[in-house]
Amino acid sequence: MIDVLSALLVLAGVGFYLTGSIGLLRLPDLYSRLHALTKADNLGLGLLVAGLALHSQELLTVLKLLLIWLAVLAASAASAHLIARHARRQETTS
Amino acid sequence: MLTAQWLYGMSGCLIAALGLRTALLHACLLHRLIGINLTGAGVFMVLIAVAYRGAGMPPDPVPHALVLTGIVVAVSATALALALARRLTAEQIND
Amino acid sequence: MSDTSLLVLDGLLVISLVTLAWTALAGSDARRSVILFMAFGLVLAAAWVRLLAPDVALAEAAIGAGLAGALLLAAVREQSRQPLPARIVSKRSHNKPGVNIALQWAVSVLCAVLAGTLAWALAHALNSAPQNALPRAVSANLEASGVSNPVTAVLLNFRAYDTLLELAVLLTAVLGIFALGPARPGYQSAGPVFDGLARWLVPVLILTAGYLLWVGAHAPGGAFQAGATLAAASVVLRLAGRHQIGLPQGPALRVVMAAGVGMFVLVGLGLLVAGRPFLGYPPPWAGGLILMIESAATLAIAATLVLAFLGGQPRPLAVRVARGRIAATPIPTGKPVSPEGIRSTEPHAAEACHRIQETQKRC
Amino acid sequence: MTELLIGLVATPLTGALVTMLLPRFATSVAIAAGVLTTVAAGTLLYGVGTRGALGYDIGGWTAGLGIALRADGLSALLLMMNALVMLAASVYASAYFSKTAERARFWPLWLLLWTALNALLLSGDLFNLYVTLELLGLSAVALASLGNKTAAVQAALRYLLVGLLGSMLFLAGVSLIYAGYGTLDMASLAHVAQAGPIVWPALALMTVGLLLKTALFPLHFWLPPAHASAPAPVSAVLSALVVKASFYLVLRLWLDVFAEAVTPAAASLLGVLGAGAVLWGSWRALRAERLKLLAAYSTVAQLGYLFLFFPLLQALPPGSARDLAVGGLIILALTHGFAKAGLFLAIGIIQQRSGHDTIRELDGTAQRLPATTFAIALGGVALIGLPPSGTFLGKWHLLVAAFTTGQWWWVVVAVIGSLLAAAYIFRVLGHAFGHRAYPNQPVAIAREEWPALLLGVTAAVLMGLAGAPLWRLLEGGA
Repeated sequence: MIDVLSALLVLAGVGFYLTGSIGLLRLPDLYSRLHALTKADNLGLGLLVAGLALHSQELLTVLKLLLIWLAVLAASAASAHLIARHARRQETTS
Repeated sequence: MLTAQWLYGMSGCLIAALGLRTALLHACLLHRLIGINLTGAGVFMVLIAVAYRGAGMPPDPVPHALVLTGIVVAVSATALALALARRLTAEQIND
Repeated sequence: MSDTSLLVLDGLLVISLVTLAWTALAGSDARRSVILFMAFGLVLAAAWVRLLAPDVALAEAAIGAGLAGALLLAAVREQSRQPLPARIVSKRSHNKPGVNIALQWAVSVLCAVLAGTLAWALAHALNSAPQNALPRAVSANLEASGVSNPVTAVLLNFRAYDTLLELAVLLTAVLGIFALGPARPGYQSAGPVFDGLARWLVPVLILTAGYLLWVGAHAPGGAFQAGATLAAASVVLRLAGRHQIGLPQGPALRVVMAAGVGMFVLVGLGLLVAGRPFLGYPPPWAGGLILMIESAATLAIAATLVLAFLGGQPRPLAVRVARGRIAATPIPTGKPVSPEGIRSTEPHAAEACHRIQETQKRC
Repeated sequence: MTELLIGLVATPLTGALVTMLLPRFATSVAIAAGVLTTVAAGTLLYGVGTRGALGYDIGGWTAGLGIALRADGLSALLLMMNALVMLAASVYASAYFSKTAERARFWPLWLLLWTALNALLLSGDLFNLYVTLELLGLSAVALASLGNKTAAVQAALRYLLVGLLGSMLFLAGVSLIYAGYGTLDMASLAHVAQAGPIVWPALALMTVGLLLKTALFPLHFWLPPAHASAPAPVSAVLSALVVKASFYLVLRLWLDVFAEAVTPAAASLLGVLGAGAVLWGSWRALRAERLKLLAAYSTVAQLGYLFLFFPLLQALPPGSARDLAVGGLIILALTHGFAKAGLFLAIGIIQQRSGHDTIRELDGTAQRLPATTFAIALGGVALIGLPPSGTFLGKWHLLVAAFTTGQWWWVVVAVIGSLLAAAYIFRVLGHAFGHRAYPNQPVAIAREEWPALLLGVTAAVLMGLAGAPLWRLLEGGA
């Protein structure tokens, strides 16, 4: 039962990754690409982490996985912000 | 011979040669430095591939230590090269 | 998991590595190339985890991709901000195109031959039975080395002399950078979001560095990974626009820079005086001595990597009391950098590349 | 006794740290460290002479698992030359760098360079050699850029890139050796390495990397600008010692470790490149307009002579004739070290006194700086190979070996090279001995002129007399 749930979560995560990557390639401008990338990757990684956490035996591993997710969440939010801000500055100055 | 050793080792050779080509030919210093760093990375891949003994077997730790040393040496050299380039640009703008 | 079931992963990793290397090297946009180079470093780290080399993977991610990438990116950024003297731009390379094409072909053929020979020799080496004498000797002597992580044992005991000289290389690079001029001017504050991240990230990085140093004795980690993580904390502070990034000042800075090599030499010579071989730790003390050397080395590595990122000797700080709390700002030396200068439009990064090319002339 | 081996690395390294921490006493600390290192090198030479080759296992681990330091006749002689040249150049540099800030930058890097040279000559481990090569390369580049003029920085950058490529190729070769043989210890490799599909490519890669660093024609393009734009004491050791260090490694790999795998064709290729270096380097030296550039191109040529020995040594069967030729090769390398260092120091004096080093405008130098001019002349005697210089002995044995093996064409190259050397040296002296009268003062600036003079005398006279003990040492120590 848990195995099936875990597999479903991982698959869903991978699906989000796939969507994000397609968005990165297909969307027209920087902002929408950024949107696709961060949202999908955060959710994708979250689902992946959840799936793997269900699969793991130890609490410590679960905590480590959670930490990874939080770190990536913070980093991707901050870098998305920086990239978007930089792009907007370039638009306003030029 | 393990397939993994073969795969990573051979692509290491390829990456080293690609890096060397850019290091010799590219006009831009930054590309040359990236080329030299990738040459190093290719050689390191060869070493790590040689150290691999198969899944579940402990790998040879000596090449791992060598590559660690090599990574630090490479970043030192890159930093010095960038500082020289910075100085050079400053000189040429002052002239 | 068996090797065959990992074959798909292997194939994906190898294909991405070669593609990333190729795209990083092709093209003339320097910023793009640097970012691709960093991506290559991260995928390489993943490949090394796959090949059971987690120590190396940590170092590659932190130093090879992280700090080397930060160094290169800082260079790109600076180059694209320099005012453009007309003379340099007009002086484009005037090599004859025919000669250039011949040279390109010759070098390409040479590199292809090199790749072929290397691969051919490697195939021969991999085809013969693996050489296991040395790894066996390492595990036979692991007990006496003072640590249980074989990579740390090789780095800090069996081949400690290599590591000593490697720290000397790092020191040499920074001394050379110091001789070339002052550090580059600092950055503006990068806004509240990054500031918040820095506030959260820096303590985590420092904690991680301490953990990596400690855990290196029996698990992946060690002085280099810890030093690089500590350096990353300083770099994050610097990028967030802080003036104080944890580096000591003046003579204290020199002491920290020399600490790695110094501790190594002190321990080595001390053992020599005590009648042991140079760096021949007595087994019961080995663990403690290694941790001592590694602690000093971590600080020295962190300091030297940060200084390499700053690109020179940091400007002296003037401490002044502002709004009831102590604030430190660099004493302006030379031309002050106006915020306008920093915020001005950035020319395309490819242009930065050409400018470095000109400064380098035909080399 | 064997502790001397690690002492030769630890002393300059400790000196470097102390000069860095106490910049105010940097000069005295550096000279003290230099004297200590020289004494250690002398003692080691004596020890190798009396006891034969010495070894030291660092950390007490057996070579292979650990790293071993080794010193035989060849490395002990080169260590001694390093020490003497570095010490003379240190005394010179203590006068050359006058500002405290300059000294604080110079001495730590200088002692790190000395550490690297000693570590390289003593190392018995292939990967450790890679680290020492990088230490040597980075410290040499940092010192070369101290000239701080655009030309110096530019030359230093190119020097760094070339050096990095060289070390990368060397490391690629080392990786192949480790993949094939599972050891990095050179002494054990000498027993197990066999000619074949692993050793050939590995040796080729390592050799190309080292030749790039040794600046063998046509890979010499980076050397003249780097050596000609560095500060004088730095130029002296770059030309005299640093390129010699990578040459020593080529010699070690080809004659010792992988001697089995060397084929006559490969040795002849090195000989041909050497001949190219002799002719091209000498010609460019003759055409040079600046003294430092002349000295740098002369280095390219003199390095070429060393490579002429490779085809001869390959053809000679082991025995006394071959030993004599090896001795000739080493005496040539040593003499060039002393002569070129003396020459560069003397040129530095001229450059500082008259503000330039243009050969056409040297008129009257002999009257103003007689001791300096004499040092140039002594260096010139050694570069041309007139008796009683060591070069004369070395070239004599080159000729003997060439005739013994019937490869007379190398003689033609050596003779043309010597004639060209005579021409470029006499061109300088001709300009220096102008007819203008100046107040006569034999040695004007003791701290700078004596080192140059002593190095010149060593090269032109002492090395010629040192022949017999030197051969004995090589036979005993090898």
